[in-house]
Amino acid sequence: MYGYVRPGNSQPAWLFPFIVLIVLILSVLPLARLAMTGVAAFANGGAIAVLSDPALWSATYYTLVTAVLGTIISLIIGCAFAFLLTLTDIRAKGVISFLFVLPMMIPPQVTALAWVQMSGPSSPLLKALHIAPPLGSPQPLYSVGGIALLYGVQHAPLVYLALRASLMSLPRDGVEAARLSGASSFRVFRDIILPLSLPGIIAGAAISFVSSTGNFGIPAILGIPASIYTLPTLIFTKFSAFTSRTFGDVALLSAIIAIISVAGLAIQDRALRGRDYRVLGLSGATATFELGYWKLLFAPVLWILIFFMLAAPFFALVAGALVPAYGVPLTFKTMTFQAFSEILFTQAVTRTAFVNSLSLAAGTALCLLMVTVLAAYALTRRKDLLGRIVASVIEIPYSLPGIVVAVSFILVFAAPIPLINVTIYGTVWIILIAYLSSFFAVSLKPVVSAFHQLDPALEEAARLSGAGFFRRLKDIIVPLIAPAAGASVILVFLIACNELTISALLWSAGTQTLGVAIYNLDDSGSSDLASALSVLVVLMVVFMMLLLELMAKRLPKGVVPWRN
Amino acid sequence: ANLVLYTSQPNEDAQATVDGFMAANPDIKVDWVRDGTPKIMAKLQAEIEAGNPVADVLLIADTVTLERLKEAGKLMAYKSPEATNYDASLYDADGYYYSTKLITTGIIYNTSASLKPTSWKDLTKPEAKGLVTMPSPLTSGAALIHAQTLAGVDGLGWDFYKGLAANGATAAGGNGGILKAVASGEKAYGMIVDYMPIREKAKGAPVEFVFPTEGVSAVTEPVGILASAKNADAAKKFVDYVLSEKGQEGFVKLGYIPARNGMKLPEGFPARDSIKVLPINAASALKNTDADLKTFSGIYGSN
Amino acid sequence: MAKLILNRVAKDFGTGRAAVSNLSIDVREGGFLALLGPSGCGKTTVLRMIAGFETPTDGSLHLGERLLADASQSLPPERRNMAMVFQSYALWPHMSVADNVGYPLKVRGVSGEAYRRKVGEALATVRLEAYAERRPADLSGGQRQRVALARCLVTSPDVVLLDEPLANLDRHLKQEMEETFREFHQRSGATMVYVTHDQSEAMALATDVAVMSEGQLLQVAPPDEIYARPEGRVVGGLIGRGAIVSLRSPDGDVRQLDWAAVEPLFSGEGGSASRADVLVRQEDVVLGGEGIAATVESVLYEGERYAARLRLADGQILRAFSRSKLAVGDDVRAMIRGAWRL
Amino acid sequence: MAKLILNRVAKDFGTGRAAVSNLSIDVREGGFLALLGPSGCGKTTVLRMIAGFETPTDGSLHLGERLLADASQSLPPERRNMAMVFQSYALWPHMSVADNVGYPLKVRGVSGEAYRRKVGEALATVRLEAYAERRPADLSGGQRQRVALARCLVTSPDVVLLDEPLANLDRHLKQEMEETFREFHQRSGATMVYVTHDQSEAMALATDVAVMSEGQLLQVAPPDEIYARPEGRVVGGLIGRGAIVSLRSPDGDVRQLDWAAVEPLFSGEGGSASRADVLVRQEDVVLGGEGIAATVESVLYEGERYAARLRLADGQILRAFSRSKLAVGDDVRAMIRGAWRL
Ligand SMILES: Nc1ncnc2c1ncn2[C@@H]1O[C@H](COP(=O)(O)OP(=O)(O)OP(=O)(O)O)[C@@H](O)[C@H]1O
Ligand SMILES: Nc1ncnc2c1ncn2[C@@H]1O[C@H](COP(=O)(O)OP(=O)(O)OP(=O)(O)O)[C@@H](O)[C@H]1O
Ligand SMILES: [Fe+3]
Ligand SMILES: [Mg+2]
Ligand SMILES: [Mg+2]
Repeated sequence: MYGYVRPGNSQPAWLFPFIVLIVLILSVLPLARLAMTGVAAFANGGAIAVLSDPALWSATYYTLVTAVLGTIISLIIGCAFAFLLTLTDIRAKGVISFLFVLPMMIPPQVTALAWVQMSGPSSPLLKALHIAPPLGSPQPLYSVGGIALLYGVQHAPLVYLALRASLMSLPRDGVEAARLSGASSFRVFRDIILPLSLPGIIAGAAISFVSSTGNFGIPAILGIPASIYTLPTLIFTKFSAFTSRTFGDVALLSAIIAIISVAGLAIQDRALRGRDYRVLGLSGATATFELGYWKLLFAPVLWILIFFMLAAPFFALVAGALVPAYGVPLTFKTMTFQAFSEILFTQAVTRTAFVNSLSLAAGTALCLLMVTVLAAYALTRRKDLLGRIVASVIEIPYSLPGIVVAVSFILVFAAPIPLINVTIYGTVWIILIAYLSSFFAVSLKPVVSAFHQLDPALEEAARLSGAGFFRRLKDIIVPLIAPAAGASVILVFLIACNELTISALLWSAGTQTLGVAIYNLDDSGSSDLASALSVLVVLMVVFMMLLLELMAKRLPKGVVPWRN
Repeated sequence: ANLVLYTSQPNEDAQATVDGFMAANPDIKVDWVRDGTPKIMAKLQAEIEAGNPVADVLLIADTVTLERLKEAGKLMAYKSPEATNYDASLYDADGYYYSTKLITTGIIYNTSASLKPTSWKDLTKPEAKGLVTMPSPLTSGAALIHAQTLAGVDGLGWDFYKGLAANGATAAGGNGGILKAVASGEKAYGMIVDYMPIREKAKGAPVEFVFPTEGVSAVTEPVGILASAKNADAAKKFVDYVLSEKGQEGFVKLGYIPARNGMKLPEGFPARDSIKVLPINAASALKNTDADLKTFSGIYGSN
Repeated sequence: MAKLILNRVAKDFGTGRAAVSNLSIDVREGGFLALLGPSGCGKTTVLRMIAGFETPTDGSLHLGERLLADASQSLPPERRNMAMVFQSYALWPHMSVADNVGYPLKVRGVSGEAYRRKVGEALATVRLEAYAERRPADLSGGQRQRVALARCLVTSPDVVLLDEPLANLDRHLKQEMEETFREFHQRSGATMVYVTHDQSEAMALATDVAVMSEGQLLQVAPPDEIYARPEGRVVGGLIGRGAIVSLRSPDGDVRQLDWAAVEPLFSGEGGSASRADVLVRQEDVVLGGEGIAATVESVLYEGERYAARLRLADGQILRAFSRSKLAVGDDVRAMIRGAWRL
Repeated sequence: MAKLILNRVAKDFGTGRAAVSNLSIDVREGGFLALLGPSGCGKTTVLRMIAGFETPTDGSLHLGERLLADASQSLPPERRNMAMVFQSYALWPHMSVADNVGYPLKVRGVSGEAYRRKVGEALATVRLEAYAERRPADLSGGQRQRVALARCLVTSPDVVLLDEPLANLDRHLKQEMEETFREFHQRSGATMVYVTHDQSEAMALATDVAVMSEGQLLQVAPPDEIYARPEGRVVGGLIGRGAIVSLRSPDGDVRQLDWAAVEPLFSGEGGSASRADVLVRQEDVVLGGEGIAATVESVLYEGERYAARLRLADGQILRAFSRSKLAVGDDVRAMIRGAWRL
């Protein structure tokens, strides 16, 4: 009969199939294509040889260890910032959270190099303190710990954004009830706030873990010198040797990464089970803890962290852009704006790259926002196996190194698309699709956790008002999850703006992205130009964030993550 | 359609090469893509796998890589008339690929370092303990060739690499990283391709480049046409151009040692005949690549 | 508008105990059904099934000829043209009071002058004109409830579901709102289902009262009938105030007992040997010089009068009103004007 | 335990209208204060200031000698040893019912056998033993409210704050809970502040009743006193049921008027020319053969009796009860047993 739905199903009948279709195109198709090629490559044996290679297993081990440690570190930093900035009366919240989002904009390689320098024999900081190690001492960051630390620093903002969204919907009266029960601020935090924000924390941990398993830049710089290979760096080396087995090896290594991240997700899923902490009734007014004397401890810690995460690498970039050549000490005499003028006025690629990256990032963020809200809605209301499978498949591309995603998409799209006979390879569209595939997971996480906290009665009231699916989506659901949606859009935008490995393989004439432009400049020894361009990118992002700040009043409450 | 070039030359160099070619052949338009050799190869392989390679011409890395492509049947033979001006060892007898320049790997050192090395062996001295770094053959094609070359030299061989490892040397990333490490004083000595330190020194960086007395290894950035090229004619013109005197002069301007006989050297280089290039056999190097990588990894502890 | 039919409806949340089972009610067209029952007996669940938020695990719901839901299919709530006041209000925290109230209109495409007028009227009925621009979070509990009320009544729904809509309002507002409901009901002819704990509310408003207990329907009848002739201990205890005493069964099939019939039972003289439950309403116990002897066990001041609990000689309890103050321990005599055998 | 003193307390949320202003009440040690007032009058705000969730914008609060808060400083809630039932329940969704109830104990370091026993007892008082392991989300509205109650009573707080704690319970449970409060109050000697809309609740439980309106305190007095001698129209209208009529001022300074005093006023004969508000309680209007002529304007069935609204000849309204059914339009005669000049 027309209009009826199956029981227990509050969503339109087309919704889940639609999500499945999207996931098929974005995740299953390219991954399956890669797997097919891999199987073909191994058709005449060879898988055993790869599997019995100890290098594979040591890389798997290092991938796991660094990702787990990195996740822990990013959780510590990200949670500390999220809790202190959303729940306490610490000063200059806005500025701190504004600054805290920025490190994501500095390419991981740059951060890694800056840290290597800071802690190495030539560190100006250590030299000034007279504790610089002698020339040639082993670099402490070239280690599992160093990689994990950098993962942690790089991904802490992801945790912050995911958690903040969930803190925004803490029930105020629940906190008050606990305080009146006699619980000290610390106990309220431990017994009420922490468990209630667990979905957000877990979401943050999952993003961080999956990002770490797929990261290439950091282990490339910090791992290889210490002979620590992770799966992404190992995959990278496979591509430099052109053999008939390359695809087999790559598919196999990718499969291992996929297994690791799916296992991570399964753990997340378990951890989230039974934590459907829908906030009952009204919420929203966030609790403010008075820190009192603790402020004297926490505020400096936050600022020091900001210094190391943002200021130090950023100044390294600026310095790199101002010196005439690498290794020349920066003084007023040696300083030159040559690199900036070259980048701004001579290099044609700068403008192209800005235009491409900005439109790609904006396009990705907005397309994903639409898909994500639908997908999160469908997935949180569906608790069966199929739903869980779809959710995991969405995650896989993000957990793979960009180069693998890019190769998969080349495999799919290098030839014209059958039936419509259009080639999108070589256009920006293939980059866009690959971005959509890769960042789907990033955008999904905060939104899903927001849905978990939504009081279902709010949507029910809208349904009874006669609002059909899209209507209530627009009027009720999206505004209610606005903080998460905002976090998701900004996360994706920032990551996409800076993306390198995917576009590195997919770009062609006219479709360079900023990441590609910076990498190419750096790789060809023009590190001054690369630094100058990076500085410009960071400034551009700051500028855009300021614009957002100006528009914040017209946006739903909580969308802009550095505003309270 | 436009001629499509895949190259691993640095950005500005690639642009200069293409500009020069288009100036010489105004009717041909070139689209080019540049990236590190591993990525270019990944892209190319994926395209080939998908049955639609986009590139017409390759200008990448080293003869070993092109030899591999040739054996896989992916290259087109073309006998360029310019070949007569080249040493026979610098191009493939069947015309599958031609070397375009010599990129040698020598020693870079920070000017504040105590020791001024003149030979490879100096790097194993106690003064250099813990201060040497080199690109990893797993990342850099040039580094692989370099290792394979030195491994075949009497008196150096894998023992030299073992000695370096015992002296605390590290093998890290690509050439760019080595430059930064040495220029910033994090390390004092490194193995590196010639043009980077020479350029940076000219800009004022505190580094010095040395052609060691035993000789240097060289990669030759060969050019080759893909068997599947859709613009074969234009591609042939491109090959002729880079091998021509004009094309070679372009490389000199960019600071590379040209492969063509009888050319001047760029500034900052010693006379051509004072540079001793150690020989390498592409075919056998190719055969031994896997084994050599294993040996290297064995010494430096990585996979 | 049409008859609302619940046909052997059941709902099991899988907790081992069915929240609602085998419930059949017909609410006549334009009827006003009050659902009464102890906390947790399944009232909200019944409303949610009518609204379409829960699908019955068994049985079916119809609105006239139209199937609303059965165990295998269900018409989505947004197509049922119903309105509901949620027990938790379910206000949208991101909208102002006026937007909350106006939303059902907006969805139906009402705009401009008509929209403003209707919202204004709805807010006026709940006396919240001055709060139109506030956010729900900045309102008091009763004000929130009133916003929910206004939102529910702003359109012309076929069925209106009210889940304890007046629980947080003071006497005056409550009376006004009851008035509003009655008017709305008469004007719109909508079928109303009203969950409440307050039976005076139920009595005052409803055309029919249904009493539930532990997921089961115990009795449906018009208010006066259910008050006068409750079936069983639960209904008897829930509707009106009074005490249930266990007496010797009166002879014959009479259920309505007067003093003449009751007195012998209390003194243990008349009736048969088997025992029966007899409901004695509080207002039917007249304290005075004659009647059954009892001791005052506790007294509650109610303003208008005192409510006393009396203990009889055999230990059973009676309840009575008194205009004059009683003291605990007083010996009194109670006459029983009327009683009802359950 | 000590006296709870509110000294000229004010709270302004910055909405242009103060939520509470210039409010002074002393709640005697171990007292039981009922706070009554129309929706939105500031009751919850007062409780929240006592608990320490809001700081007064003016005035101060003391518990005995101890300053709780004034405009510049405030003792944090966790150090006040108070307990509260929130209007919104404020249950913790991540804890089971038992954990919710036991949390205040846990915070105080109670554990093991004592903990289990106390939680068990508290759950038993609210009849939720069987729901100990459920999550709040899976409970009905009334069950949630009972969990909040149990949590509030599980420890030995100095001050217990109750914000409409029985609004969602049925009559029986309500009575039981009232009993529980009374017992708890007697046993623990805690000072209780009880917000309610239901004045029969207030009358039954409180030692003192405070009536608020629009943020202001109107009257505080023991229940019988406030019922018998309300001050002003608002209190008169809020406490008890009845009607306020405007009559010629009676002579002299009497306020309690009997039939003899009232009759001439109604007939417009006695009294002075100026007019006074006179409160006529519903139970004091006796319908019968003699008295003032009136027409029945509306009748509400209440089970126990009918509540009628009568219109007098001069258009004013009276309210009366009737055990027998009345029809709208009936002409009746009403005698007034007593009235109170406001
Ligand atoms: N956070 C707030 N911001 C602004 N105004 C508020 C806020 N909280 C309450 N108010 C206003 O203060 C007044 C008193 O509110 P309060 O909650 O104390 O009322 P109440 O007496 O408890 O009412 P009810 O019986 O309806 O619960 C109301 O008009 C309300 O709208
Ligand atoms: N989502 C759920 N999961 C499991 N059990 C539930 C759920 N919702 C309600 N119940 C249980 O079903 C029974 C009926 O609940 P319902 O909310 O219908 O009661 P109610 O009659 O409205 O009670 P109240 O008057 O207290 O609001 C209760 O025992 C409740 O605990
Ligand atoms: Fe290269
Ligand atoms: Mg209910
Ligand atoms: Mg209130």
